[in-house]
Amino acid sequence: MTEPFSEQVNIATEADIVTARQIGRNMARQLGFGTIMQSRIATTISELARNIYLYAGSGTIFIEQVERDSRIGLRITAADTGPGIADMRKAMEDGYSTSGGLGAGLPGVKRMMDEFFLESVPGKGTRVIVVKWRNEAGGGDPD
Amino acid sequence: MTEPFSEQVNIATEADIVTARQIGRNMARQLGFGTIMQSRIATTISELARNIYLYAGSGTIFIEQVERDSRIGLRITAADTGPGIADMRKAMEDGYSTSGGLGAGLPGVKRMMDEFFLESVPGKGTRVIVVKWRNEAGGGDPD
Amino acid sequence: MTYDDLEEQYARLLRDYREGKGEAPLYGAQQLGKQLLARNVSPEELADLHGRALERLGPVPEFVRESFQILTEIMIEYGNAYRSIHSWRSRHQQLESEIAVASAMQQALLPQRLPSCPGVDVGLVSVPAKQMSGDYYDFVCHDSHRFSLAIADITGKGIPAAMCMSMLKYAIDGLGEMELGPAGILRHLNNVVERNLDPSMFVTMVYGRYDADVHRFCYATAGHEPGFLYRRAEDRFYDLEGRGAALGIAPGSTYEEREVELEPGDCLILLTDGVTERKVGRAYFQREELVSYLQGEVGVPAQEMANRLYHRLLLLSQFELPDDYTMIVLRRT
Amino acid sequence: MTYDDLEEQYARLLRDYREGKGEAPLYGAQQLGKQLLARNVSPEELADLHGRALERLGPVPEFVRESFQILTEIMIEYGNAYRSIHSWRSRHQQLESEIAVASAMQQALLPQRLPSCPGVDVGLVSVPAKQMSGDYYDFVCHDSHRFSLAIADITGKGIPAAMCMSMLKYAIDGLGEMELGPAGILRHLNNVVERNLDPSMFVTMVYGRYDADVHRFCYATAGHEPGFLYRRAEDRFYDLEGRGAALGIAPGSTYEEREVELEPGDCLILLTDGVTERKVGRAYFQREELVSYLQGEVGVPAQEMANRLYHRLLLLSQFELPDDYTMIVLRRT
Ligand SMILES: [Mn+2]
Ligand SMILES: [Mn+2]
Ligand SMILES: [Mn+2]
Ligand SMILES: [Mn+2]
Repeated sequence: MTEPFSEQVNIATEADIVTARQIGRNMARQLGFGTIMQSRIATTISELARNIYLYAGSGTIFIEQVERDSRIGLRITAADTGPGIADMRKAMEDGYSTSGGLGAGLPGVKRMMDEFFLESVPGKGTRVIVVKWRNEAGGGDPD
Repeated sequence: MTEPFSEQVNIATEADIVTARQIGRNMARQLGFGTIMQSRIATTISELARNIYLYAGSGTIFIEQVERDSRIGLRITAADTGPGIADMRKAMEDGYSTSGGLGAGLPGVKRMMDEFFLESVPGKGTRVIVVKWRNEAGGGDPD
Repeated sequence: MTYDDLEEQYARLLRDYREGKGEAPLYGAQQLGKQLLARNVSPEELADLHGRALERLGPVPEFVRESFQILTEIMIEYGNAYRSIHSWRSRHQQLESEIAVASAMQQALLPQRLPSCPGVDVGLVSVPAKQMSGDYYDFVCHDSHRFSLAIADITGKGIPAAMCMSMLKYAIDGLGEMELGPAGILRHLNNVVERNLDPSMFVTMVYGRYDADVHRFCYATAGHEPGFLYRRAEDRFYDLEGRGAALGIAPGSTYEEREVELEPGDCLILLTDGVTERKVGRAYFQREELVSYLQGEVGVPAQEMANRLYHRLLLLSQFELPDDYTMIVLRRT
Repeated sequence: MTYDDLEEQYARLLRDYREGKGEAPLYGAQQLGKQLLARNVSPEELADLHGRALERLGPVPEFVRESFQILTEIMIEYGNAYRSIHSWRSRHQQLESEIAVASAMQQALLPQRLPSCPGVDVGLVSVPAKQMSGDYYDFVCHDSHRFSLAIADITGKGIPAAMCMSMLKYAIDGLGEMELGPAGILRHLNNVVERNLDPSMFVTMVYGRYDADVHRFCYATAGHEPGFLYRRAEDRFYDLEGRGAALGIAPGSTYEEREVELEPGDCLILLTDGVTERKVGRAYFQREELVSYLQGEVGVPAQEMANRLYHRLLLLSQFELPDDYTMIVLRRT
């Protein structure tokens, strides 16, 4: 186990999305997540960072180790000062995203993670915080 | 192209299911279906034959080449004299089968094939007829 | 079964297939697929399982091993689609269970018993096309010799029509105390419907009072499918005349009252258009054909007549009921 | 893009990843996954695509090539699950479009305008948890200084509650002419609900009259979540007292009338339990906590206060609205 750590990536280009994924994947590996969960974490970061890139233009992804009740997890915070989400209840519905509702999108991210928090103020920006716990029942690879 | 052909398999054991699948897959290959469609046809035969094996005890699978409007296809007829299906509308609903509604089942078979006909008389038996056309739009492998 | 067992089972299928056992391992693979689904193994986990099982067969080249990492990434997107099934399914089942409750509430709004007055025999069949009905009927007994009845059809079917039906029930209930005749009641209901319903919705209705002292039926019609009057003496069916705009079409519509007197053996048949609206093969059923069916069943008790007609008509359209079906039969004994 | 192009794109990702380009091809794989889903490429087709793309990289050992046949068989089962999404979705959408119509009908039953009387400012937020609401509210203006209001919650949510709501609306409408006070109205409604609803269903309600001449609110309560009275002079919130059985619990229930007078700056807040019923993380929200939220928003116009509270509470439960939400704010200016 290393010391608790965190990293921040500024998102402004598609290359930044790749960087954030890479950092998240590495941190997930260091924290002992299985390979599938590493990939799910990278996918989650990808979705959040792409939302920033596509809808807000720029913002940040903050990735950090968290501990609670002797559990260890990874927390990802995506924040931007973009236009915000007008109808948040709709954004959390399957089938809302342009891809016809298949694939990740915010509901998909919520299902892959253990905790999910979304906050958005139209005209002010959006913040999404997700946490994935290690060894949480059903959270790791199947065994 | 060979002459129109057909084969019948009596279903009474699980080995018969395998035989029926094998014959169907071979016929599909000879008719020029792609590998994925060959597998879907084998899966379809498997589902119909397993329904016979599990619910009627015994019955027959009849596989034949069909032609209509210059199209060539494969027709599979599954027939038994078992207890029949009490509620046919329910049997065609996703989620009715014991596996929790995921995977093939009759609705899955219907979606994989181009034509589907189900007839069942409680106490008299069940007959399912499906047809898969070759080169039907969306019917073959993607291109 | 543990994940390790699954991996071993998977590897065995791969080995069997490699050794030329042909269709049997392929069948085994399909069954394994069902098991994996039942255990909620996601598509990305399956891709991973495949890679691991393959390692058990022999040395896997590095570029093949690495390729599974790419497959896993793609499969995660499929996994998210797969996980959404549960959410769709549960939302749908939630709605269906709500509809079941609402449909029971609707049933409770309908009269539970038919009127029983001396010398007149009443029969009824009412079957919704979907779970919830947009046909409405009501019977109110005033005393031992007089009762009122309503038969109505709300535009459309399903939930919206059912909502409208429950309004209608309360609007009629609210009239209870007032001393209005059939035409007055329709005039009042027209205003209620007009005021409260979307302009695209309307209701057709026949409202009538039967007086079993004199066997006189006094009724008014609001754009409703005409009923039939069967005259025993002539053994003939007549259309039950009546005119008036459907409820909700225009404010201030007025309605005219008409009367018929039943002689012994005469029948009144009231119905909604779901009785006639059916496809027979590729043709539509005609009202004249219905008369010949009615003719064939006349002379039996009213309920028996209604039942027989329902079953004969259902058979005719191969058990499809495209619209809500309601028929009321009054027969002077 | 043709299948061949997809195969080449896939092979390029495999090559890039093999050449150590790391995360970039993995990101590309995720985007490709989205594309494949959008093009309706099934899981079994994806397994096949993977096998073909791999062949472009170099000689694939026979046992690896054969293994994709096993993967395809398994994937067909996943494909069937995947294909069922569309069917779930379209069945669900059919019902949802019916519900959209019914929900518009329901909206039409609600008052379209808030009362405007001198010296009292009215605000309202009412949001259903699902498309159809089981909360009910009504405003009736008697003259330029007096109006009545009702706020009610029907047991349950969704379609059955909505059906019941439309009944309630008609029952109240039917009372229009009668000269009953709040307690009398609840007594009457209790009998209607008792007679017509399933015993498992009931309705909680506050019915009140506001007289803007004297700024007096006279009300009666039927088992409803207590409202709040804000006293500006003390800057304090009090529960709005009231007792009485919910409508539909027992026949013949009676209700007591109470009165409060508002001083300038005082507020009355009426609400349904959907306002308080929310989970915050793993804990349930407490009524005392609500008071601190109310305290934070007092002093602005009534509508503004209602809006702000709705948004703050929605954020608190992360946009989940487990129950219908209705809040009415009356503020003496
Ligand atoms: Mn109708
Ligand atoms: Mn109709
Ligand atoms: Mn409720
Ligand atoms: Mn409630």
